[in-house]
Amino acid sequence: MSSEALVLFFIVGTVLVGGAILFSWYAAPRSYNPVKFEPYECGIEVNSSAWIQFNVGYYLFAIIYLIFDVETVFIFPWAVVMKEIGMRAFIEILIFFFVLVLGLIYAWKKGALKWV
Amino acid sequence: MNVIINYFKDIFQGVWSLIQGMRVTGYYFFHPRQIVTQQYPENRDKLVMFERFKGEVIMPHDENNQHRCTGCGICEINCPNGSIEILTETVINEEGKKEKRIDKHIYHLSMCTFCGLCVKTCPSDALAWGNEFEHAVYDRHKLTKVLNQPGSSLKKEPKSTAKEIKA
Amino acid sequence: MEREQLKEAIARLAPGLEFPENAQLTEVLAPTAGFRDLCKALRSDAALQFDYLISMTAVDYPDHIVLVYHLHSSALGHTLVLKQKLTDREKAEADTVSDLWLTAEYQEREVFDLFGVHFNGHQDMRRIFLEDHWVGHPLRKDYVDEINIIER
Amino acid sequence: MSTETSTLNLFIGENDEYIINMGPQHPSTHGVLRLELALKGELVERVVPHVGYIHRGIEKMSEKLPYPQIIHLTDRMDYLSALMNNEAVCLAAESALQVEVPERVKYVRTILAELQRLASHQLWWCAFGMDLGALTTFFYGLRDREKILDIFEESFGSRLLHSYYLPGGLMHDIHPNFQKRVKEFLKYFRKKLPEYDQLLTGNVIFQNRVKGIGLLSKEDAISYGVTGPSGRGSGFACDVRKHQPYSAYDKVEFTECLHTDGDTWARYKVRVQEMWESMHIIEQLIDNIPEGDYTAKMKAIIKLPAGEYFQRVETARGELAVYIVSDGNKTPYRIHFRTPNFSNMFVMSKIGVGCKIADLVALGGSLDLVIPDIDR
Amino acid sequence: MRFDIYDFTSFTQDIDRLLQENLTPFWATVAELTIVGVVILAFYALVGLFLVYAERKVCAFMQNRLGPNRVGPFGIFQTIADLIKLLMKELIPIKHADKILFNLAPFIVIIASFMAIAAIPFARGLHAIDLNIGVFYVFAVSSMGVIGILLAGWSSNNKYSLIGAMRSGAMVVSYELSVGLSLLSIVIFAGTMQLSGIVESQADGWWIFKGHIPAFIAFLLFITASTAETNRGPFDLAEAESELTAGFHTEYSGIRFAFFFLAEYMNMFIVASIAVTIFLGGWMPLQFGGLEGFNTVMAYIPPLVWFFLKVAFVIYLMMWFKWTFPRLRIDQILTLEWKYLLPLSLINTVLIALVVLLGWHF
Repeated sequence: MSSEALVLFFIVGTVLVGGAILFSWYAAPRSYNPVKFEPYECGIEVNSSAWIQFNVGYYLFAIIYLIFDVETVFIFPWAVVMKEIGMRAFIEILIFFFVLVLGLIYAWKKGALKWV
Repeated sequence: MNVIINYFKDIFQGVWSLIQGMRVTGYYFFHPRQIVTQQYPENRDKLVMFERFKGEVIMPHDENNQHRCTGCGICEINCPNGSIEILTETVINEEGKKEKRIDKHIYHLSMCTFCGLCVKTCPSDALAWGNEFEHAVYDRHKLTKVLNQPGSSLKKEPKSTAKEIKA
Repeated sequence: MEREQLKEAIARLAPGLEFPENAQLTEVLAPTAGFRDLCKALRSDAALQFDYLISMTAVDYPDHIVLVYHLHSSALGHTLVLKQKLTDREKAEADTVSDLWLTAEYQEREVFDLFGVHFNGHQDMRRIFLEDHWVGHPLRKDYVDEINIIER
Repeated sequence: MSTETSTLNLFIGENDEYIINMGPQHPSTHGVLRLELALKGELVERVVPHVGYIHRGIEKMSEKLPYPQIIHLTDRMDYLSALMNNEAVCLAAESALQVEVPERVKYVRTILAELQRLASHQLWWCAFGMDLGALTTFFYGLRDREKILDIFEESFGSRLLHSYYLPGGLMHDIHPNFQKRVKEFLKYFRKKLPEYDQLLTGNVIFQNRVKGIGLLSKEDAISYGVTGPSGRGSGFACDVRKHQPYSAYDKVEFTECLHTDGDTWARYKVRVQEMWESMHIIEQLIDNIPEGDYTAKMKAIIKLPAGEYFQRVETARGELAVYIVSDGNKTPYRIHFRTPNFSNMFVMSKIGVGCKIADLVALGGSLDLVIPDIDR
Repeated sequence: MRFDIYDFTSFTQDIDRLLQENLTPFWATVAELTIVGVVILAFYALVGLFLVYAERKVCAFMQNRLGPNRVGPFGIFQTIADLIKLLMKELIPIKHADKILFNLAPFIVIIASFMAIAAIPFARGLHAIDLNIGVFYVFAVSSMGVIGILLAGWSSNNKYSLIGAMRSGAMVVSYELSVGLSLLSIVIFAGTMQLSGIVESQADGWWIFKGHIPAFIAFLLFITASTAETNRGPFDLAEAESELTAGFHTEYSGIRFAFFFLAEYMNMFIVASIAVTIFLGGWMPLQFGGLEGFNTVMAYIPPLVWFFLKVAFVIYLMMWFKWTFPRLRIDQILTLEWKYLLPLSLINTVLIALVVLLGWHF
């Protein structure tokens, strides 16, 4: 099948989840108790929203990841033709990797790879 | 250079330690004979509790429906949480004398902590431990039990015998 | 250290200390005034070094409350029972030792919770076990709870 | 100082901190302990423990009970070292009455205490592994603990809450099979304990998770009164068995396991080492249990002479001290239990600061808390 | 209609022709899609149910216990019973939750796994879509599920969930790289990104054997990194039950929770399938040079059996990890990736390029 059939998979997934949830919505018993709808926090009444500023702590990782991920995308086409081109491709990728690794070492030494 | 050697050494040692752990779980995976699970309701017939198992307090009766409880109330005093109540009645015996006799030895299993002081302190060895452990009931009032069976009477015997049994 | 030596060493630290006889361990009854200074000295004195507060509790008597501190020296291995008598049962107050022995912070909270002894200088004087709105102090002898305490 | 200005009692949500409640219904607090955490991302900035969810007033209840009946309440403090708790009250009463208990009782008490310690450490080991996410440890630990519980069950009919001791001795004699079964168990467990090491101790992930976490200095350990394996991990020589021997501990050879690092790893090592030591102690005693009575001659109603009595006992988690004030009656005037977990737990508010949530779980696991023991 | 269990190309073509002949082109397409949809749905459910059962049994045996054994013989219907139970459970609407995102999250995780399955070749000619950039596509789609997890955690209005979601975010920004680089190393060998092409290139031997040690290292890296991608095993700190009660799906109940659960197992299956396709020769039988008799016997085993046996092996490996190791901490996860796996992957890629260049592989 052609790649348009991906839509089919999308639809099948949606139908599976939607259908099951609908079925459950009708089939499952329901009872009302105001306490039940509270978010769970180990049985203690929740006093503050969960949506306040939150220190995710891996911001720098995310940035480095972004760089590397884009590089990976560049490497993929190279990988396909590596066999055909041979030596030249190898040297080119060595240079490419050298720059990449240099960046990684720089980040490492700068302490960017340290969880804060 | 040392840094690089140590770096790879770390990796190999780490992976080796992981393999050590996987060996243990892998060993048990391929040795299902070592499984220790007891399939409880199925193995009821084979399931024998230890003779000293503290399941519940019982009052042994002999074949003549006789027990040894005199109704002295020592177990009631010695129970830390009041799970034993003793109701006595006064009856006139064959000799025409008034005699205090046990009417009901009430045992609240729901309050019992299985400390064993009643069994230990009973002067006439009327109480013992039963091996029953399936106590679950739907109504908690069923956990209140009368230990002396209906129509039972006190076993008359010289005190020395009771001591012998205990020893 | 022998009992007598210990008594001598402690008697040097502060005046007005009583040493009850016939006690299982070396016992000192200290006056309420200057109790904290005595504790400080007991902790820092080179010959005593009571650095480990095993237990701190109170005993409620009909007309007074006694605070009991069991002290131990981890280096020298001797034990001491230190006591102070709070005569005002209704408004019992004592000095805190929670900065000398950090464990006292919580033991004092327990005593506050269950005996109602307020510790001056304690940084977090709250009930520890019971709820904040609980009325009364359960371990006192005159505490009444008709529902849960059943007299036999 | 009033509560408003206190640094510890900040209200939830104040200062835009991420306040999260860990417990009372949380899988890794091993009971109903509530830790109020202030987080900054994953980092814990403040730990405020709240206890008392299962406060039962054992001390108040005990004031109304005769001494033999108090013993069954002590079971329910630290339920994993029930026998040692029983022993503490018994020893206090015996020293007050100046009763000399038979040698047999001393030996049996020591062996049982060590078995109980083994069982407790096994449960700690498997729960600790589970705290760190290695669920398999849980089943291996429980599997081996079952053997000890079987020994207990055969001898005195109960597996967890024993109430086996009475002032003056034991409630009844040990089972004739006792020695045989203990020896069988030791043989079995000596083979299984190295497996524990393979599975968890040597594991590189595990070591990274526990090393350098929750540093507790010796001074803090003493000042906070952190005893037992947790205190010994910090180098605080607090083993009552060694320093104030009771029962038959003066007759056996054993080393007090001390580590000076004070981190979670040190506490772990102390406990694993203690398992070996416990086995060593039992092996010295098990063949030499003297014949004799299982209890000293006691009066029917035990009345302690007026006075104050203090008895320290080493439980699996640390030092349990019983303080009894008697006025000569058959019930104590006041009884106080200095329980090990009470002091061990509150140190979390100090050493938990600055570690991550996952570390806090590891740290709590390494302190080996039993919550009923804190609340009493 | 012929049916050759060694080559499904003719089988699918036959069905296609049959439909085209009997129906109008539009309805033929509709019928075709319906058939494929139903087959996929059935397959998906079957794999999910089996994997849940398998995991329970495997972990039970490792832990010295029996595992489910009450519903049906050896408890094989346990997961079906669980599914019915979960279907009949109440869907609890959480107060103050972000309703739309909260409901959307299970859709995303399930759809992401469906999309990934589309590209996997199960046997010759038996695949939904044979993309020419298959590796790249799988690499892209398999990381989409994390968005669902992030949404679930964020929308629940629960602090544990949020922390769990953030953790899974941290993981996906790291392990994606190692997955990519280790897949890439085989692309260098095969010279194509088409998944079926990669399998065909392994007819004379699997890449894990042909590629010497670098390919084996790449396999290990892939297994490690993809275990992390699927939030499993020692990397399950997005749901870390001992720390965050249940992490990102704390607030999900009933069938909604079941979908997260299912997605985890399906992701495991997908990851294992990719590992099998790329490293372990897909549907290709085990072949050794020189052992003619052995090779013939092996070649007689149908490719579907080969494929699923290999997948089962890889999944068993992942379960083995999960039930042996303690969980890593968040900073250790990142350290492991950035200081160990990533440099190793880079070095390994260069090594493989070198091996290819010098023609050292078979």
